[in-house]
Amino acid sequence: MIETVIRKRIEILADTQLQKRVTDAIDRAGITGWTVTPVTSGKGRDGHWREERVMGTDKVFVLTIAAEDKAEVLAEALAPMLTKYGFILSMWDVQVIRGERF
Amino acid sequence: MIETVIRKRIEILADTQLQKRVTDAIDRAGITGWTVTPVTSGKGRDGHWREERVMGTDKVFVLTIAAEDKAEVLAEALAPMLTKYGFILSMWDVQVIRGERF
Amino acid sequence: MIETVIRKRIEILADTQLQKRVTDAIDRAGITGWTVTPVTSGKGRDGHWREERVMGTDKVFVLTIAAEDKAEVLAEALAPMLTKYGFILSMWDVQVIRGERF
Amino acid sequence: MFETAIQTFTSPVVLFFVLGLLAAFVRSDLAIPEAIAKAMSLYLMAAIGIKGGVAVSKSGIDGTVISALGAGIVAGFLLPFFAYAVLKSFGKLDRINSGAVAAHYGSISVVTFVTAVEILTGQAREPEGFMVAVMAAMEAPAILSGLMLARGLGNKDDGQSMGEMFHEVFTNSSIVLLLGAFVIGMVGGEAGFGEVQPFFEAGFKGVLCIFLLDMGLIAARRMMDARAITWRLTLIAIFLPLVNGAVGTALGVGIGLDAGSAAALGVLCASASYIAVPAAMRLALPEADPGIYLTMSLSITFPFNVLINIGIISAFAAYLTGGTGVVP
Amino acid sequence: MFETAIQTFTSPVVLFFVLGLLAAFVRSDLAIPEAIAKAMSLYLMAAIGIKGGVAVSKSGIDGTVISALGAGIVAGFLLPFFAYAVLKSFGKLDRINSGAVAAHYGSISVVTFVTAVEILTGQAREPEGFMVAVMAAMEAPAILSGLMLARGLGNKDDGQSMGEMFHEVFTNSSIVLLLGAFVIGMVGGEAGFGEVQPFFEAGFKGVLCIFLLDMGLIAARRMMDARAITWRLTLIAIFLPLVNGAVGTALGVGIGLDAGSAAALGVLCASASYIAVPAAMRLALPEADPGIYLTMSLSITFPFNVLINIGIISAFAAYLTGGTGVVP
Amino acid sequence: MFETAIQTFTSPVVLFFVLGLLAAFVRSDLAIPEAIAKAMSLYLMAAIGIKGGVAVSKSGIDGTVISALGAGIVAGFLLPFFAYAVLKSFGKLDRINSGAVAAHYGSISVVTFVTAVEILTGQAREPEGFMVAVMAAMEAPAILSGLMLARGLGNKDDGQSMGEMFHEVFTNSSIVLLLGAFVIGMVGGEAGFGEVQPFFEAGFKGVLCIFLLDMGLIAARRMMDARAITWRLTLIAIFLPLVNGAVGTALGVGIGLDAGSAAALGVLCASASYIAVPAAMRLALPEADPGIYLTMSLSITFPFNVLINIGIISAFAAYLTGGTGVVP
Ligand SMILES: Nc1ncnc2c1ncn2[C@@H]1O[C@H](COP(=O)(O)O)[C@@H](O)[C@H]1O
Ligand SMILES: Nc1ncnc2c1ncn2[C@@H]1O[C@H](COP(=O)(O)O)[C@@H](O)[C@H]1O
Ligand SMILES: Nc1ncnc2c1ncn2[C@@H]1O[C@H](COP(=O)(O)O)[C@@H](O)[C@H]1O
Ligand code: NA
Ligand code: NA
Ligand code: NA
Repeated sequence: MIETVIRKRIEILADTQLQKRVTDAIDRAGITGWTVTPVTSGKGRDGHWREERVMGTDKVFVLTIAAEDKAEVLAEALAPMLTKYGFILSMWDVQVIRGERF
Repeated sequence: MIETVIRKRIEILADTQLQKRVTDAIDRAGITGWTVTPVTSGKGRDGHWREERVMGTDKVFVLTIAAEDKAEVLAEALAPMLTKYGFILSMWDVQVIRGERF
Repeated sequence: MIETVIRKRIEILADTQLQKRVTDAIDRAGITGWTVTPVTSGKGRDGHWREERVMGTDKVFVLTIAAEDKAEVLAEALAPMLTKYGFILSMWDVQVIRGERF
Repeated sequence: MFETAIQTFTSPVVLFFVLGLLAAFVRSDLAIPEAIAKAMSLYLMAAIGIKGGVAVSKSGIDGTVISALGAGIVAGFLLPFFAYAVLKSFGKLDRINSGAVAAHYGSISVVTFVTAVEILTGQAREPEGFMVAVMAAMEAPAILSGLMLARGLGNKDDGQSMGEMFHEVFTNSSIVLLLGAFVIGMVGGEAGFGEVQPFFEAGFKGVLCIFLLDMGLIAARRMMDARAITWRLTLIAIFLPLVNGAVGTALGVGIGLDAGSAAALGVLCASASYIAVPAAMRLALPEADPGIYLTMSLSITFPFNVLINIGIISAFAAYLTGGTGVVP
Repeated sequence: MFETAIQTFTSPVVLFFVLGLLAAFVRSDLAIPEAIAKAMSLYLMAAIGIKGGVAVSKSGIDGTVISALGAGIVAGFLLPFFAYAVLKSFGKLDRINSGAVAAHYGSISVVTFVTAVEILTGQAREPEGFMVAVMAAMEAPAILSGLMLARGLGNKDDGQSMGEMFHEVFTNSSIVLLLGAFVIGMVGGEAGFGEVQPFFEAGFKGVLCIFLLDMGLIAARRMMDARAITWRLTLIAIFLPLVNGAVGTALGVGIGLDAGSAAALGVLCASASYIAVPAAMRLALPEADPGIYLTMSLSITFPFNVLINIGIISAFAAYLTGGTGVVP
Repeated sequence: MFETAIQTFTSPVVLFFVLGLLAAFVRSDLAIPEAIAKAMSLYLMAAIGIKGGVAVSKSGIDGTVISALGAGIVAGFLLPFFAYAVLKSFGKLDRINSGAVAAHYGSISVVTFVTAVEILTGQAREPEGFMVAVMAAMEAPAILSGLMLARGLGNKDDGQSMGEMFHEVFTNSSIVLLLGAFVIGMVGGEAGFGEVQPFFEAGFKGVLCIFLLDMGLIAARRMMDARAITWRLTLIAIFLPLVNGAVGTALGVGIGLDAGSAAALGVLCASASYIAVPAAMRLALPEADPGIYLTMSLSITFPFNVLINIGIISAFAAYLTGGTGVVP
């Protein structure tokens, strides 16, 4: 059986325009990498959004896998943005192979 | 250390054409919001699909974060669609910051 | 309350060009299906990539839900590719409805 | 017949379709981005709508137009009943899938129509402009009869009422765009159209080439992946366009259309939708299997129509109207 | 006035916009893929930039050009102060949102401008080519004054310095593309432009049609979903373009522009940005609510300008310059 | 030389490339959606393929065509051996990466070729139409020799046989589209091409402008992010196109081509692939680092060729054929 280790997977829903603030925070937390995936539309307390790419008010998912301690640092760093910019952050434990990468 | 709370993250793979039935169910379950992300292709018991956007038979992921009780309500509401329309639903526990939002 | 069962959800970040090697491995592991979602950009030890669709060096997420034993087989089969091609694999437990499908 | 086939196979539009089929068969990774394919289909619908509207704004609406529209609507509504019977008995499909497939064959394929217009024009049999209006009018009726066949009339499945169903069918993006562009073409007329002519007319054939390249790729790939398709269904996917095409052509000649327009009506009856109706079925009849209806309409009937049946229908229309079946 | 309205409503460009509005109102699922919409907006900016650059390369830069540029920049910088006052007092918005909305109304909408040029040209009042340079020059100043109003001058929120703010505003993709294409047009001149003319000029109106179809869809959908919009804000979104349009037109006539160019300046002042500024606000003022500024600029002011206000401004410019307000 | 440089830098195509470079250097957020960029690259390949096919259908295939094809194939196959030696010794790359980079430099860049044709045509040295066929023929051989160099001939890594490798190389989407469109152009000839001319020819230069804008953005961003690039590799990325360009031009003159066509062969040898080969390498040689081969071919060699080397090669071809190096 292949050996796996436990890491945190963190996903942040952020404005495309503000993506760099999130990835900069990831870099500063000393995490090795991140991946951005597209988002089509959504609904929240501020209503429904979609088709906002032309207006530059669309969103993306930024996801990163990190050891628990670094994940903590990142969550701490992002917390103010969550409130201020309306980002959403969720994280959970995942098993990864080649744990030394993260 | 920043305070997190546990919520359910629910992801539903649904037909683009039927997306509204899923999001209506989320709204009816009293959940604050949802996010839709694109899907490129897939394979299941009914075979391989891809490049189906022109034909309107493509799929999307709808994901929502909710407290456990509302997640239960939603899963209950979606169960018939899973069988009938071939949707796929998975859910798991995640930590979120600003738990009062969900 | 609706009945759910526990399955593994496995996500592999792979090169678009090599997607077929991943999905072939999934098929060979006897798993019923998989779903591919797009990826926009990312950063890792090898630097930052984005806008690489024209060059054919972009990436995708392949995700699949499977019973634990098959997930093990798959992880085992993919492990060499992780190192050699720089794929990333993470997996975690999820609750699903209609567990007999997976 | 033979010259017609040659003409078909030297049209760049058809050649690109064949290139798509071949590329998929040799398992090339050639693919058109989905957003582009979608945009091309919208472009083709807007362009063809405008063109038809401008044509009608010039010719006006007379008795021939009205009888062609009537014939199209009636044919669109009734053809699914025949298709349903064949699919259920010979094809051994269940009620739901028979109704879904029948809706596809009663409705029309914009791209098949457009390709036929290219080919017919190349044979000096250009259909009248109002045939675009007939095409638009034929999109929806078959969806309604197909749904009725699949679900029964009173059946309020999913809490979906008849009203909702009508709403969904008539606000379908294809129908809205085709009719909207048609009306814009009529309102703007030739003068208004002049301004946008370079975009909607000059680019038309080139876009059609690339779109058919993509449809060739998709049709062939779907064919190679097909699981749910039996030899019975394959036969039906060739038999229905032959029969519907002959019926439609005869109907067109019967109501007094010229050879080109009668052939166009034949092609509309022969063609099976693979853009508007699959989307509508996914919404209104999600239990039906796209693996059946898309593969039949897109992977079998569509290539058959483009490569062979348009030629047959054209020759048949020429024969019925006393022509020779080849270019004069 | 009446003839002007008729002209507006038979322009295919406007008709496609109306089609988009109607399709959204009947809840059709018609949608243009986002990648395509984004590409169309880039195309329109590149094309308009080149066109303006070529025009200026022909006409040269004289006193009129310089005073028009000056008038545009000053207007762009000052209009937000008035808008801010109205939004804060009558509109009851907070400081941040008032500043964000004010930036939109001070800046310009490329598509409104382009549509106005189409309509004015149809009325034999084509604005001078250098008005494109004025448009480009008016994009940024309002963003700066809006940000100053919202955050105060010295405020280094988010650790973002004034320098960073300037950098972000002036490297905004719209501004870079518009100015870059303008310079390319000036450098290449008519000769160089000839080579790319079929792409950037012949296709222009058609692309504009499809883009306006999409904007109609998006504006109407956003309107129907709107939550944060009060009747006060709705009124302001009609009042500001009326006032700014009149001010801009009078300013244009005052500095000696012809009727068409003065009307174009009026339209620039009247128009509210919904491409460059929302993106800039999301970056520089993320606390402001897009549900307010986008709905006001895109769903109310934009349709009001396209459907009504361009006609009013054109008539006003004709009146001020002694014309008749209708086509000669 | 000097006039040539001026001509290069007033071509709108090159100006858009420079705009892209500059926009990325000032860290603008300007970006073309990826689906659009992909579609543009497919469009350019289809258009150039058709154009070449039509040209050959007119000129026929004679001895010159055959020797040009032969020279191209041989050069494409052999150039990687020289590149490999330089990369391994002076560049200090390992075997895998040396082979991968060598494949890029042996193969060709469609966009560099097309830009060269624009510039050469502007200098009244339009290359012959059959050079497109030479280009298509030069895409694959270098991939094969590069793979052989990287992996050795018999090596069945990943369980991938030589047969699979050949299949992957020859069903590569670029090759299939380029050759397919070439054959369509030959079959359709001038008559068939007339129908799609507005789309594939009139729009060509405009699309090329926007595509080069995007390539400028991507090349410069990749350059600024580059990590794996040493000064040695930077030198090689300028040295190889100089040497390969001179060799190819001399070869072209040697087999009797006119100055324009010889220059085109020089440009083909000088250019490094950044569309077909990276995709092929990702598939067949996933251990090689795209950070090396893409940065070298796209961020260094491509701008060097477009901005400087095409001019040098053109002057060299003119010199060898007894011309003056400037426009007559
Ligand atoms: N810690 C991480 N979390 C999420 N994605 C990552 C992480 N590290 C790397 N990646 C992704 O994997 C790709 C390849 O990583 P690498 O092989 O380290 O260059 C990157 O470009 C990212 O898209
Ligand atoms: N409960 C939720 N689950 C998933 N996504 C959400 C949820 N609430 C909000 N979102 C997403 O976050 C965006 C902003 O939310 P809000 O700030 O509440 O308007 C929404 O448009 C959705 O895309
Ligand atoms: N085990 C699985 N894991 C992930 N996605 C799946 C799985 N099975 C099916 N799917 C997705 O669900 C779609 C429909 O599945 P099916 O109804 O089995 O044909 C497929 O096309 C896949 O996109
Ligand atoms: Na039909
Ligand atoms: Na304004
Ligand atoms: Na080369």
